[in-house]
Amino acid sequence: MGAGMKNTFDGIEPLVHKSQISVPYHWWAGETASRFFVELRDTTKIMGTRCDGCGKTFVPPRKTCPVCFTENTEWVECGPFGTVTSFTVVRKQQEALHHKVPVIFALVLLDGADTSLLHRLDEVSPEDVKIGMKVEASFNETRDANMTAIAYFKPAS
Amino acid sequence: MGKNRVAIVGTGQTFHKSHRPDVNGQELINEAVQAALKDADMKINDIDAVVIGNMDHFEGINYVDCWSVDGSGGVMRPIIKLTTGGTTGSTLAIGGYHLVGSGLFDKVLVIGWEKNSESDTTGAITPAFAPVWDRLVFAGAISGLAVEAQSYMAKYGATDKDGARVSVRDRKHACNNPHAQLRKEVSIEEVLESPVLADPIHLLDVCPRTDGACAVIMASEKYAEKIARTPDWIWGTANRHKYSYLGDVNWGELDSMAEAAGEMFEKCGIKEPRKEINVIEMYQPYSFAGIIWIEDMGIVERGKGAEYIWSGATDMGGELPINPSGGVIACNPIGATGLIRCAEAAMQVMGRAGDHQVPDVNHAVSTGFGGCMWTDILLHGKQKPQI
Amino acid sequence: MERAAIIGTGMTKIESAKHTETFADMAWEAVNKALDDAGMTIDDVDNVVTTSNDFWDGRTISCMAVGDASGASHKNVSCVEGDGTFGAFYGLSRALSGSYGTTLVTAHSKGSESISSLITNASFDPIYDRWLGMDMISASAMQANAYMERTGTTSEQLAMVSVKNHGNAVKNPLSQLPMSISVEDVLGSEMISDPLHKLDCSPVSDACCAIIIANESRVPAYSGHPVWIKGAAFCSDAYFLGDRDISRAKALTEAAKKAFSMAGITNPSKEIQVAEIYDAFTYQELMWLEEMGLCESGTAGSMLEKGEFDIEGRLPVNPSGGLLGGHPVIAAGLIRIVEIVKQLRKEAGEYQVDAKRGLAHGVNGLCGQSHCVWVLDSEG
Amino acid sequence: MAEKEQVIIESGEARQPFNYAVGMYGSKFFYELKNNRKFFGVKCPECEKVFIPPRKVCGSCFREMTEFVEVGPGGIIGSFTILRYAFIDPETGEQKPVPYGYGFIKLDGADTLFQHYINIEDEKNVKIGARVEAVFSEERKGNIKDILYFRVTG
Repeated sequence: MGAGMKNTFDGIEPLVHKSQISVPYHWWAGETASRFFVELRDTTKIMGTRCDGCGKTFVPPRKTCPVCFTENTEWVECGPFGTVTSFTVVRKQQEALHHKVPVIFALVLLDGADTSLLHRLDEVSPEDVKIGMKVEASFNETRDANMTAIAYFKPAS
Repeated sequence: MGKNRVAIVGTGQTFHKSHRPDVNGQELINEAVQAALKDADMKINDIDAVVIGNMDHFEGINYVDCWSVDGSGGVMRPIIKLTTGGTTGSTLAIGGYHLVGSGLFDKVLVIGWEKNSESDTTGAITPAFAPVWDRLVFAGAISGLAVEAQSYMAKYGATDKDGARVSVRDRKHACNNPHAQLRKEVSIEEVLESPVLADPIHLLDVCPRTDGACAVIMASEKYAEKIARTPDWIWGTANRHKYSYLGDVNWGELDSMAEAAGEMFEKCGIKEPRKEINVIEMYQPYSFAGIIWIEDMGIVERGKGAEYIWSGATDMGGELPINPSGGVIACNPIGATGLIRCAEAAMQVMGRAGDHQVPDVNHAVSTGFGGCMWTDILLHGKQKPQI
Repeated sequence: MERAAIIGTGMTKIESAKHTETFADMAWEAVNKALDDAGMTIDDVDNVVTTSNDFWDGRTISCMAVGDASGASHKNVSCVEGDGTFGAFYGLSRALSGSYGTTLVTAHSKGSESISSLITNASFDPIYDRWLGMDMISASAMQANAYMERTGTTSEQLAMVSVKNHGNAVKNPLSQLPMSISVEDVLGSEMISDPLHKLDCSPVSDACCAIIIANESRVPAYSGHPVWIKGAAFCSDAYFLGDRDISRAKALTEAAKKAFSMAGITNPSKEIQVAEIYDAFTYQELMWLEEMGLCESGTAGSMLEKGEFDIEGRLPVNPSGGLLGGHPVIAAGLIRIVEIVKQLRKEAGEYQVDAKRGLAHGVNGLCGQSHCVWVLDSEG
Repeated sequence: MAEKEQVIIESGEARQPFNYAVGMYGSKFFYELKNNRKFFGVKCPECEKVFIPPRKVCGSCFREMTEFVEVGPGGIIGSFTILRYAFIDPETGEQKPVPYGYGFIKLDGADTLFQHYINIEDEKNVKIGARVEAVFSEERKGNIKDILYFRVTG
């Protein structure tokens, strides 16, 4: 900035415009995810889909295999037991969090599945969580047709 | 012009609808991708790279290139996102052209998509403009377009009846396109009697809100003729995205179209576009644009747009059919819309447009519109371009 | 690949908050610096590619803010959304396609204007994952645990990355966070998300960066000192974290392999002499080095301890201070390219290393889903 | 029929707050507006166009602009429309009240148009070319809302 502009802006406070983008979304789950969520809500079964092409079982389920593009038509019950493949304990309260820290997030490889499910762990001290530990799904008493039907995963009984 | 020839060898679209509750975004994308692969008789493993785009705030998903891979075929493949607002679809087409033209990839899958039913379209498009200056009064795409129509009408004495004639044309054309969302003929009276959204624009002058996806496969010269019997060769592309504030716009004329079309026709050796072009798929989100922008494109003289439309020259069977697909007024999944124009132009050149085929297409033009009155334009041809 | 070179670079200083500057102001500064560096005027630029992100910028068509200030008003222009290395890749392809001889590529971001936890939370799938409330830091922390479990890499070794890069940043006048710190300082800093401490994480930053790419025919026309592009490639892994082995970066391995092959490199750990890589978190520097084949899997930590990645080491890594020294999202990868250009032109001042061939790297998405790798050479 | 249920995932309040830098050019504009009820544009040294809102770069000439020029406060309607459909205002997350007059004002001495509300109480006088003046807010805070709207003066 030249000296001339400095004079022009003498005494001018740099302003910041405080605003927001607030647009609510309603995402269609689609038939495949809808079936998964309705099963969770109504029967507490965690259903995956199996790809005929590569033989992999996906949880969450996929309409089409992401790798070989084969339509996945076979539904397979997975879990409710599984293994922690990784985790973190969030210690600092971040804006996106809905729970008070410490919050434990984990990837859980459900028995019978080839992909891990992202969820939260509870009923366990953060210090006791280990990669490889056995966990099981804990369902909410009253359930909606979405991922919150599973309250969290806890150490396997 | 490029030094490597590039052609479109396959296209695919969803059956566009106001809302698609049966599929999530990735699944919607996958429908178009699988249709394009089928059209080109290819498998996803034949694809070297993927280009994808949409407008982020319509679905509220950040890093869509990464998120999309379940449907777009980007798993263990190069995938890149381009986005420029309404022009996104045509920007993607131009992107595919350069990625293949560079020699870095031989077969590129280009995908545009939008699920406009998942948010408030106007609420999500308003943040396109400068937060400090433009957002207070701006009210989505229609307000800017209404201002353009007002300015043009004040200058050239056009009427809302002229606009209605364009809407009647596009809505009639759409009846022949199985992928179009709105397939119902309307009369001039019905357009004029429909509710006013923003003066002088009536409900039936404007595009709907759509869920849809489009995919186009582009290939290098080495592969193009092996994949498609009649590939659609891309002769050239141009665009202009100027202005940072809406108040800078020269309302009533689309400067970006004049500059981009002028550049493209010149570098491709097109001297008389009206005679040399056989069909145009124009990103025309509302009826008055059908009058104004063909003037900027150099099809007719300034102020003569309405007369040309009324002559029937742009109807199916006319001298220069515009929007045989029904265009944007019949269907507008925004991030896909510009790419649908490109795909439809390619279908015309390849002879694959079915019931809305224009006979003997040698050259087609497709365009994109968006942003701050921006234009993208592509020239398509049946013959190989000179390089 | 046909020959092309980077003939000019420019960037703003990286700062925690540029309150007085708009995106356009930052672009104007970076673009003019790049033009001066190349000995060009805006008329010599055939086309422009800007790189930005609508979420970070809080603007649905984020490129609209910078087009005019980047000289794109009367030119063909496009916009890549994602890291600047991807913007540069598209810019390169436009220069190689024969349509244009020169491409100006810019990338900008102002982390200071938004809340990064909310912005990165919006990268999670809205149907299955977003509601959990994760963000870039918690996802990366999960990856760090998986990587450390698989390779035996320790928290002390992670901390040493922070010590090295903040130390390097002291020598870089454009860096945001120059710091002389110890391993104890890092391990003693606030735990954000296990195993990542505050000083394991890169800061929130503002900056803009620009480069000019020319195809071979146009390189001699300008006074800038060209640095040649020998290889460039990108690749994406699966999206859902649970679909991947997040202790690995398969897509990076693939992208690097392709870039090395384009450059005729058969033994990358010997032939690459300097690397600027995407260390958004300390563990990433080590993990990316291994996964791109610059060292054996599981050995980066011990090589770091031996000083091999120091400025004076065998393979200097992030001599500029890396992202830990300043992390303007989107611009960050393009800055990596600029830093390698500086090194190969011997213009890196106090952090100059002895190198003729270097690697620059950028990332898109959560836990390194999508990577872009560049190999640059001082000779054509 | 479990398969037939169409599940919707609701975002709830999906608010992203931002602190947008106004920049020094804009800050000067709002300083003058707030304290002196004056409009300032900035003039390109090459094409001599006066731009409002003021910004550093003339895109067309790719030149830095340094000369501030007072424009307005009167002007004419360059173009306008009247918004009659409801939509969600992303700045509030709520429905924006309609109808309202949306104008592009050509302030005297400026070459680009300034966007703001136009009072439409007297709708038949709202037309392109009509003279207008700014109506200011009594309590001005240094932002675009310091102007309430423009009104037709004759």
